Amino acid sequence: MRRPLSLLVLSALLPVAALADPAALDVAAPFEIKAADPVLSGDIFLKMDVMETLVNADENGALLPGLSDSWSVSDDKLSWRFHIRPGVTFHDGTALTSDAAATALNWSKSKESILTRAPISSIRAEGDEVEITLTEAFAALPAFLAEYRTGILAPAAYAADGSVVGLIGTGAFKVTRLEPPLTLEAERYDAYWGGAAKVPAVHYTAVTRAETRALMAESGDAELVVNLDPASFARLGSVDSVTVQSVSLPRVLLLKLNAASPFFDTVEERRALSLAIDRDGLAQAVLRYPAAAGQMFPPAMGGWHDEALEPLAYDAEAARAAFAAAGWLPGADGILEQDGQRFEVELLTYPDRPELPLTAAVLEQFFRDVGIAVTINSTNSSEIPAKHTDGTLQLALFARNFALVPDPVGTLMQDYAPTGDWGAMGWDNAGFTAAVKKMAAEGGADEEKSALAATLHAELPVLPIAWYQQTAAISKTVKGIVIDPYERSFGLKSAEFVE
Amino acid sequence: MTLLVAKDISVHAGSDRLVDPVSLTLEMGKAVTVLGESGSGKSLLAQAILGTLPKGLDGSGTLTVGGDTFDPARPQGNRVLWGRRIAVLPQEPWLALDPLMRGQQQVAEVHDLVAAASEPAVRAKADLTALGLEAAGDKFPWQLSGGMAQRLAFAAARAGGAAITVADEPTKGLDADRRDDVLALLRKGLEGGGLLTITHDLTLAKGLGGEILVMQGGTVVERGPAARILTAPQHPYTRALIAADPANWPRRVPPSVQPVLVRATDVTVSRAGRTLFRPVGFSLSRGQTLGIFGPSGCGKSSLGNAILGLLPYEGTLWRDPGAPKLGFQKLWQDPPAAFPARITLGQGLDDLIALHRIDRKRVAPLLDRLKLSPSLLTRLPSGVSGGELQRIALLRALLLDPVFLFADEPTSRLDPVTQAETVRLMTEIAAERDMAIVFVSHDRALLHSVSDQMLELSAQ
Amino acid sequence: MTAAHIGWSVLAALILFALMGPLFDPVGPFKQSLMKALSGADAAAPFGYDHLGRSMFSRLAHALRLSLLLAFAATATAAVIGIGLGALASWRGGWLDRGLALVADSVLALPALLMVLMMGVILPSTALAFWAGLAAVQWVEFFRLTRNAARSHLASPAVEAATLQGFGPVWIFRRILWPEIGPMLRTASAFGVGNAIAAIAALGFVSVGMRAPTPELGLMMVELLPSWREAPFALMQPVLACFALLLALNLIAGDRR
Amino acid sequence: MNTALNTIAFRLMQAAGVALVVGVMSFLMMQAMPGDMAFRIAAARYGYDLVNADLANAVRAELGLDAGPVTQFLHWMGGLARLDLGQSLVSGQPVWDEITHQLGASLQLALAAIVLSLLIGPPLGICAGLHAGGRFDRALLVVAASFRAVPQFLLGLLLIILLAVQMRLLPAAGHGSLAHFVLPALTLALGLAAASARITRDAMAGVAASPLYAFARAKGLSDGEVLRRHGLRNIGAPVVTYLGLQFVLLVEGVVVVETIFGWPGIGHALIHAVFHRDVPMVQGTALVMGLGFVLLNAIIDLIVRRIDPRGVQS
Repeated sequence: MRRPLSLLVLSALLPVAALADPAALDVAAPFEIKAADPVLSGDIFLKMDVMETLVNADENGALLPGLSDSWSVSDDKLSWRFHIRPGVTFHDGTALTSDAAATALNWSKSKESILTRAPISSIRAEGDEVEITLTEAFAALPAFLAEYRTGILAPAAYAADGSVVGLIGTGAFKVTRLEPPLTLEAERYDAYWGGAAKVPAVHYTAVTRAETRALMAESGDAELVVNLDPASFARLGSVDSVTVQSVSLPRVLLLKLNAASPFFDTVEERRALSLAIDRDGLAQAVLRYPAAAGQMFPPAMGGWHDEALEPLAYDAEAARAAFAAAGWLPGADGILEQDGQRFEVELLTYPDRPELPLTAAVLEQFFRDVGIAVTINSTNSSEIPAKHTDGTLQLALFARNFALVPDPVGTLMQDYAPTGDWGAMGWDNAGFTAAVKKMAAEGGADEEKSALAATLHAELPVLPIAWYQQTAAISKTVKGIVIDPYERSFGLKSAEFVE
Repeated sequence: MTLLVAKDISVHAGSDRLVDPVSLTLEMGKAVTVLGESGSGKSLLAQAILGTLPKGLDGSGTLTVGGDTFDPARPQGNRVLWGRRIAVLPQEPWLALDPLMRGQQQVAEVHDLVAAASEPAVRAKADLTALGLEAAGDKFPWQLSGGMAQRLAFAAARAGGAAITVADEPTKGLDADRRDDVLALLRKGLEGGGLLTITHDLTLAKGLGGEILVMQGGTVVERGPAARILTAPQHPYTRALIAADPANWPRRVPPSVQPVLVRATDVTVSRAGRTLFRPVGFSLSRGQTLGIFGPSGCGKSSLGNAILGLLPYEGTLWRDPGAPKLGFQKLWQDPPAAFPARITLGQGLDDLIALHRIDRKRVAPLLDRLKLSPSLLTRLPSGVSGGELQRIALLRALLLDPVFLFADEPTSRLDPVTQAETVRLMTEIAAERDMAIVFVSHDRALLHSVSDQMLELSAQ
Repeated sequence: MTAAHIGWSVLAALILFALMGPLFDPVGPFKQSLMKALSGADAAAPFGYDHLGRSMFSRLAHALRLSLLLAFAATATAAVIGIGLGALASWRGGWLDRGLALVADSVLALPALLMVLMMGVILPSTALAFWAGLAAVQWVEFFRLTRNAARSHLASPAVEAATLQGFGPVWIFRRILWPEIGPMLRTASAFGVGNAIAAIAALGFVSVGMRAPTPELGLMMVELLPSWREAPFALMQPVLACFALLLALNLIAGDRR
Repeated sequence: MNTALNTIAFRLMQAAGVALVVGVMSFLMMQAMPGDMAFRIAAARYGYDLVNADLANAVRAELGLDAGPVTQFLHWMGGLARLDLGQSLVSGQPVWDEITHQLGASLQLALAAIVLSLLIGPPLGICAGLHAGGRFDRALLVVAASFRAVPQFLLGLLLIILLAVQMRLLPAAGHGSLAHFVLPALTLALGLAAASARITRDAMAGVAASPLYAFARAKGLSDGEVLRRHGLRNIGAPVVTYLGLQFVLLVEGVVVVETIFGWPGIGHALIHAVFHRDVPMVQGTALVMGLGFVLLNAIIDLIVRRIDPRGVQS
């Protein structure tokens, strides 16, 4: 205890007397701030327009210039040059140079960031440009540089030991107070390169309880509240002082299964399991909006979603028949059996997203209905990759974001080429793997994308359950707020108060 | 000068009359003493006069204090008397004083708030000095001796300037020497005022003089000047009361010579590293009674417990090795505390009988001998009077055929008549069974009449 | 009719409901009918349906069963350990007494929440964790009560008398100590059970207690909370059950006869 | 008089006991915890979208989790001896900094709640105790029991809906300004006031029935004077002792209120630390809270000793 205890007592006796700043735009969201570290909490800094990345993306996932105003790739596809936007200054007044950008990217690469996933051999400052050389072609690199973990902070923000000592970004707002885990306050940065923001200050508050967030929207405490629970969303729709918005997200509720286990080793068995799921009923009851996933990718993912695919249907009778055809017949207590083995499986999930245990409970009933005994184990999210790694996983339910980088191919490469902690298990389709790798290296056309989607639809290495929607309540006192499907922005730098 | 006239004061609980109408008059410089046993209604009488009757009891009659009339049926009206015209001495001053307030303050606040006198602190200091309490002013009550607390309470009670003093059982649970202190204090109260004392203590009544009212069963059975009542009592109850004074007990007949049971040489007991009393020696034969006398805290009980083998001791203590293992028994000062509080007396006896395979038939004759009703055994200790409990304790001991009984102030909490009866039964039975007794008391007269030899302990 | 009588009657009614409820329940606490989500009472579900169309009647009965069972088990275990150690400490005295008192004081200084969470991490099932964690917290109270009571009573003439009459420690405990400690323990137990129930519900409410789909009061509250405007009747059921249970136990504990 | 020294010695012993128990329990926890710690920490650091085997292995290598529990235990105890609680495995921040921030917030809230409850509870308790057995006393028993039985989150929600949403008087949730204190503190204070009213009532009833109270009245003091000069003085010690204990329960018991009102608190931090296997945070938090308990008890001992110099009654 290096500081005297009296300091602790003193801080308890003197509540911070500052009154809430009425001129600030308040944001309430469920995500807690871990530290002033882009790798840990960069998503929040990015959304609050405190920190920026070299590359931006629009609401359709198309890449836009960010701190880099243009980029090019060499003919051999092994060298990328990102030109640094001139006239950009960090919040400490120093200029954004190619050296500063290279420092930040090299720091990111040394951490557990997205850049460790790209075949990068070096990142160097070269004149006004940052040159990134690769060991093999990698078309998704600009998309990777849009991910929050590659956010650019001033060189002064990084300590020699690799830790982050200050949150000095280039965004439209400059941090005035950062108190993990719940509070971030920032004021307008007048020297912002894109023109000063209209609101004088923004405040971010992490509020874990959805009910409380909804009440904050209703009472006017927060001008923007995101991640509303379905019931509150419906209720706030009838409150005069706020508008509610809902945007389809590239995030999918998935049921991962171990295709190497005797229960799910044939595509017939996996399809039978899919038939046992009443996706519409589930979406209505749990998510409370029509979002049953008839296929893997939601309609918002242009090119990947294919209207022509026949939606995954619900037919418990057909499911039982298919299992019977695969050799699984009901035993005395109604549980399926094959060669003396009972169809008993463990379903892993985690409570961080409240809908998951609920969905698991509903699935358990669906599966029991066709003769599968499921034990739900709602535990830490890390148990899923851990059990994937040691091969003991049977079923897992989770929400997967296909837009970690604006290009879903990044996620596909991690998860299905051929397997991944949050994707396929015991499934290997050589053609699929090759196609994904080719697309990552060279980019791909819409036909190639829908072909990949069709393969996933036919072989069902995982079962899509439902598509997510991002919901938000916005006070009518502000305009210009954006709900971004790629969860990169709230549009704060363009937001303004209206009379 | 007449200070207070109480006319036809009676107390009712609903339709039951607990105290028959009593009239009394307090004159300046004169004492009135109400004498009686517990349950005689003497305390209710005082409470009716003061207006402090417990809930559910109603007083009636008329009360005149210095020309103003009060109605005991409306006790709220009496409140103005408290402190200003009537000083009420608490029964147990060490409990009645505020333990968290320094002595002088407890007197000064009365001068200040009740008498509205100037310079209350100076007056309080003077009061304390007058009672020899100069040193107590800065102390908390729990730092004072019992006698000092008594004087402090006296000063606090009278600081309001009341001419009348009411004392309810002021000597309850006190040693003989402390009783004399109280007597001196009450005499002080008589200077320039009147005194109403409620007591069962004949010595105190004798010392105060004035008028005595003897109460029994809610009725005044006899009244008159102290000198007459104490020397020539008319009513049988008054006579019994006076006969029960140990000073008036018949002298004990020495028992025949018997073998020695306990022999002590240079015995003393230490507690927390402190030797309690100067080493003593004695020899006690069967059938004999040894009286132990001494001031409080000098180790009388500890010596007895050492003989019983309950405490370690220094010196030589020989106990007859032929005596049975459970032959050494004891009677306690506070009878209810000596029984398991939550089981019936009969249950306790049954357990004892079962444990030692005692013949159950022995119980009935013993009950008879000790004048106890068998129905008592169905009750809890809290539902039986102190005298009866002490006899049941004796019965419990007798079932084990004791050769030795340590009686540790066994009658100090009992009324005089009960005390006399209990002690008589004890000594008779001891004689019948050749039982040796060590009898501890702070009442020298009592010890003189029951003991064959006396041992006086003095602090180290 | 004193407040304590009311408390006992409410507690008895709730226990009866928890024990008998499931016997009259055709569907069970897990059976879902998604179409009936949050709808009102019918023959199969006399208290209506929750957000997944499960019978509130059945879930409430099972939740009460679980809470009561866990709380009583934890408190009983704590009482046995606490009374045993308390009696032992005051009987033996010396270093054993001082050592146990120090352990008790140290445990008291630790956050109770930590104890339950740690047990949750170590033990395989949440129910076991609650039982062990709550018992590990609560024994201290029983220990201190017993030790204090025993200390004053072991020095009493009644115990001296029993020793002189040849009675052993077992008799003294049974006939003298136990009847004295008993009423105090009733109060402590009622508080203990109440606190345990509140703790189980509170941890359920912050999503670190029992796991869905187990019917548990706190968990039911948190599951139904989002629908507090559309289906207040569903939310009020676990809330009222929890309130009635705690009120009954508080009234019993607050009894001052 | 060396009783004060005795008290301090006893409290020091207790502090050592706490440190030892925390150390041993953390050791046992590290031994007994199921699941792979590296995976847990990785999930906590990078979130469920990103955690995977590669990240877990990187965490394992970075933190030296292969070293085995004994080495880690000794390492932590060594740090403790140098008054260094180490760094959080999740955020990388010094444990002491995180605890100061979060415990500070919890303490502020608890203190505000205690002050509010003091304005409500003891006055009611004194009224009831002075007329023990009366109508007001019996009513208070039921009302107090009811308030203790209301689930805190329900009280909190009702207050938010009433005072923040309907009347717009106060902010619904959040942290940072004075106005933010009112609702969570009130939520806690109502339950707390119920408890302190009961304790005060019992103490007051005891004092009012005691000979000292009767004697003070007999001396001629008015009822108000008796209460002010003797009543309050004599109920002081038990009430202060109880409040101290209550404060401790409060600091850790605010978890529910913390989550409802979006308050950064120690209960919240503790839950996260245990779930994420952030061992230094768990150890540090438990240690600081345990020692805080000891310190608080020592302070209460001293206060009670001032009120009642006879010595602390247990």
